[in-house]
Amino acid sequence: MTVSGTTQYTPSEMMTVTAARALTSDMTCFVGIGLPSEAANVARMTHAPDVTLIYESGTVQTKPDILPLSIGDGELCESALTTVSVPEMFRYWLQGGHIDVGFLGTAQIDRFANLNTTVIAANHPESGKQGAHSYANPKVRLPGGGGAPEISTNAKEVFITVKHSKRTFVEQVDFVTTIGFGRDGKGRDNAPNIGKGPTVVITDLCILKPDANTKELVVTSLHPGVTREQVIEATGWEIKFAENLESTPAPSEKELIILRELKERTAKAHSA
Amino acid sequence: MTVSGTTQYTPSEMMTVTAARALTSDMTCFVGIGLPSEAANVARMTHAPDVTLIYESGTVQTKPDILPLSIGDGELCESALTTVSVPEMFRYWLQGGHIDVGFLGTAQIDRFANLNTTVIAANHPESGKQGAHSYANPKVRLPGGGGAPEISTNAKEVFITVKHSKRTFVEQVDFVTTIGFGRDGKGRDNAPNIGKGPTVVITDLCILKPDANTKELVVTSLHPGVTREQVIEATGWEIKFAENLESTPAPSEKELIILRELKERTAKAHSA
Amino acid sequence: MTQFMTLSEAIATQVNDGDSLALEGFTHLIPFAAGHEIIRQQRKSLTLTRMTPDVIYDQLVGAGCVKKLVFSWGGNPGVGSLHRVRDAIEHAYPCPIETVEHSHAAMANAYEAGAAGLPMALFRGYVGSELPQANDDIAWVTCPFTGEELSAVPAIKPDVGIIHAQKADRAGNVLIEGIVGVQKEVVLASKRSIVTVEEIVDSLEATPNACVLPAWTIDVVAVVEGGAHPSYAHGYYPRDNNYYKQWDAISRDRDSFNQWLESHVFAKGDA
Amino acid sequence: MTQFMTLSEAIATQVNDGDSLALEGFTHLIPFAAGHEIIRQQRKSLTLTRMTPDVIYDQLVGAGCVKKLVFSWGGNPGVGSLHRVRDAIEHAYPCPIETVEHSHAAMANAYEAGAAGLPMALFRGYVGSELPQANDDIAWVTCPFTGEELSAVPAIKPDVGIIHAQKADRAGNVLIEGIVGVQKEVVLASKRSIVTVEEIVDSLEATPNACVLPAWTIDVVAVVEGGAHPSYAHGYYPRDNNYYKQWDAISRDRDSFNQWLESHVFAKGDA
Repeated sequence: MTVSGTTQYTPSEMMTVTAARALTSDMTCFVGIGLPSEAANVARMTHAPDVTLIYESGTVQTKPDILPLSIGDGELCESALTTVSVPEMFRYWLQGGHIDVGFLGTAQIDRFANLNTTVIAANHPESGKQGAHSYANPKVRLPGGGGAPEISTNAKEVFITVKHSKRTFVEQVDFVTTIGFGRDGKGRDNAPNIGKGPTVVITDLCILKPDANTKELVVTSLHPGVTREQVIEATGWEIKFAENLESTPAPSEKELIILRELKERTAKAHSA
Repeated sequence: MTVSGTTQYTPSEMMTVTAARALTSDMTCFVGIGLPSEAANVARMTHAPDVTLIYESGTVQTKPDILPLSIGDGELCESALTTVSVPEMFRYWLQGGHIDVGFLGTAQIDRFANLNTTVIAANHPESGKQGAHSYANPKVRLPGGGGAPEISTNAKEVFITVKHSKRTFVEQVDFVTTIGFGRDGKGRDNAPNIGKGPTVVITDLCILKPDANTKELVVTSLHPGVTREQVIEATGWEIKFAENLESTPAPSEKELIILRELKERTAKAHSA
Repeated sequence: MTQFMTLSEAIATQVNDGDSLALEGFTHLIPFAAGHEIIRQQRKSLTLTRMTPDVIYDQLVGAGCVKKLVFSWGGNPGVGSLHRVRDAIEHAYPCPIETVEHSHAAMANAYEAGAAGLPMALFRGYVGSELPQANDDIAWVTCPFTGEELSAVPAIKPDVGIIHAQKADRAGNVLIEGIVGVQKEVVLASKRSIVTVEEIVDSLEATPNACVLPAWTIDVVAVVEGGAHPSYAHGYYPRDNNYYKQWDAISRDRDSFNQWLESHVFAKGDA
Repeated sequence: MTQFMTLSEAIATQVNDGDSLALEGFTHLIPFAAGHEIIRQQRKSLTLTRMTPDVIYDQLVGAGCVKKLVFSWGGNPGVGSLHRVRDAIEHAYPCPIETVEHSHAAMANAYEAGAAGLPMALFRGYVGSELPQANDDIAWVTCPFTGEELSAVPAIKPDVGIIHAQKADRAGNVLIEGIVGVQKEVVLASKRSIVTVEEIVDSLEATPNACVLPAWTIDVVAVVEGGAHPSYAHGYYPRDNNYYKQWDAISRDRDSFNQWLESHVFAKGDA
């Protein structure tokens, strides 16, 4: 898709702007690197100027002018209110209950919003043989959990943003690095001191939310121009659609300008 | 005793100077307030200029010009290399194994160098009825343990300085706030990850050290002019004397001048 | 998110009868003014936690605000006893108080655990001490890797944490400098928190790793110049050692204490 | 007590074959020069611990120095995979390596516990994650007060901790500023420690609560200007993002990596 004017936009831009809208000024957000970081900073630069962004590198209330390439770029510290040690970040700030939203990306996500960033299994295992079995037989070794396993349980809720594809949206993740609602959807039911878990998943096609009872992800809003068939085709399980399926508002001119300027500044800075 | 020249000195000065001499420049010392603080700073101002003094208020490598009245006086922070939080002080610096010597005072000490700064019992209890019994029936409520219980076990060794009297040197402390060698002298024998415990006790009459086998405190050196009878009279148990009983060297002129100037500066500052 | 209030409004809205409170400050930055306002508003049946319940808690106990004291060292530093606390413990005057006694290491770790959102703190403590005989809140946990027995105490999570700090910026972010004690932990561990500050500034001018509490961790910021007196504020004013020395005589006697309460607390308005 | 040495002497005297090492620095202040010196001195069978074993450990693994890797996130940040680490895991080239995998929270807590002298760290972690199926070092402990099951991991206590910092004074006291990561913890938790610094100064000019390591907690201080490159040093030089991007191509191929080793590590002397 050619994108020149601000009435046209890519699916990826649609995803970022929609993800950004999930954040509001009164939230504290523990930001994952990549797509979540892009969305969080667009939110801060548009409708949520006072959103508090926190990165696992210890940077509290940071306001980077460009997107960090790594989770601990200098820009994050220089524009932060304060920077604490990494143990303090995980103990006092995340586990201590000061994070409203954990904003995560992922390599695989399943119908109960469990996330896998550990391994893609060599042979997609039969049901019940994931986990340790996949771990011992990797086809692709992914980076690992990083902060996600505890962000997902210690933050009050979790937002996820990830591109929609059959490779990513799988019936069962090969390995649960980070719990959504567990392999049966009941993983949080009796766990003490645990957050609500994933409340929204934003992709380049649609918005998904967990069903209130089953915790299965269902499509609640389609992005402009996206069909049900496209979503069904890009999802590895029999995806359900909400009764009152909404249509996601298109990005505004302001949102697109800010996103594009941010990415331009970032590209320039990182190639310097 | 009138003290004017520097060849005369009080028993209290003798005690402080002797206690100071136990410290050397290569030691890190966790300093208790009062007598230990006085001794530690005299050491630093005389023969041990590089001794590292640490106070539980978080002040690391501090070099106060006057003695602090409290454990957290401004002078301690202003003259410190760095100041850490109190949890960090107890976790990383004391429990983390970075303290060579814990320097403590006490209200009661017994033959196995156990310390009591919690309660003086209403009726001196029979043997075996100390501890909780004394705690429930206090005659005098003392300030409590403060840092001492863990200084005594987490520091590599412990120095104690306290005035010698029958009220203080008791057969059995009413309450073990802080372990020396336990009520039977064997309290450290099978304890993992524990320091050597008290290695020297300095009073205004003498120096005591634990017997290598029994851990009972024995007098190893008498201060100038002090007799065995004086020590026996001031001790609540049948005190033993080392075979090679030494005579403590008198304070030097330099030591006395420095101590007196320090106390003068301190008195002046605290009444300002 | 921080609200700016007067101290009187802060105590009125945040502190209730029966609450558990921690007024912290390790010798430095002790929130005396906040303590006096609690006395003025005559709060009752408070559970007070503090590593070193020195003169500030002597005053609160003497004024009859307190039913329970959790502490690890109780004294007037460098001076002597806390006479009002002793009178309450020994003679139930002006009302009986319960005490829970720890070591400093235990309480420092318990505050740390409170800030870290844990139910308990684990540390290498109380070995050979008889304090566990006098305190049911001390337990032991076996390390699953080494078999070592470690001591455990419940995390401290007060209803209200109250501290004094040097300054806040206009958004309500707070800088603490010098002997920082357990103040950051208290604010993060408490359900609600009040920070009194010497002044409001345009910029905290803090170095990257300074001890800063973001506005959204604090419920109320109240400007109280001299709010730590007779304790001190690094960079602002020194410790009033004479006050601590004179406290001994004032507090020894019930009448002289009650006179002090009238003239120095009740007769004064909100600071 | 600190000794000042060249980096070459530091590695020669402190690091032995078979040692457990932690070269830390959370994106910031990564001790690259020290890593290269370890490669030059051809240390073998090292156990390397690091939260984010990025390019620096890719280089050490590729050079055949490593037998075991303990980590919580392995990747070239913002770029992609660690090809040398993957080649070692997947094809045992240049030698097989064992891995132990944690989450960041687990490792941050494990370093904290190491600094705190504890045998283990206790935290609220790994709930619902399958990592405990893949890592025998994860256990569970019951809180004696609440009955809650908490996760436990062994403390990290390396033989040698290696970090890079901005500056040391002439006594060997070290100041770290900016993103301080787990560097203080690593030095305090390790049996021996090496700190490379950008420069030696007369005075650290540190604020009271800055992140300062006293000389007596450090075994060796070595001046290595630019010792964190391609990582960055806050206040000195920025991150060389191009280096990280170019690393992807260099490290994909064994030959190009080995050429890089020759020209960029072995051909260079002690920094």
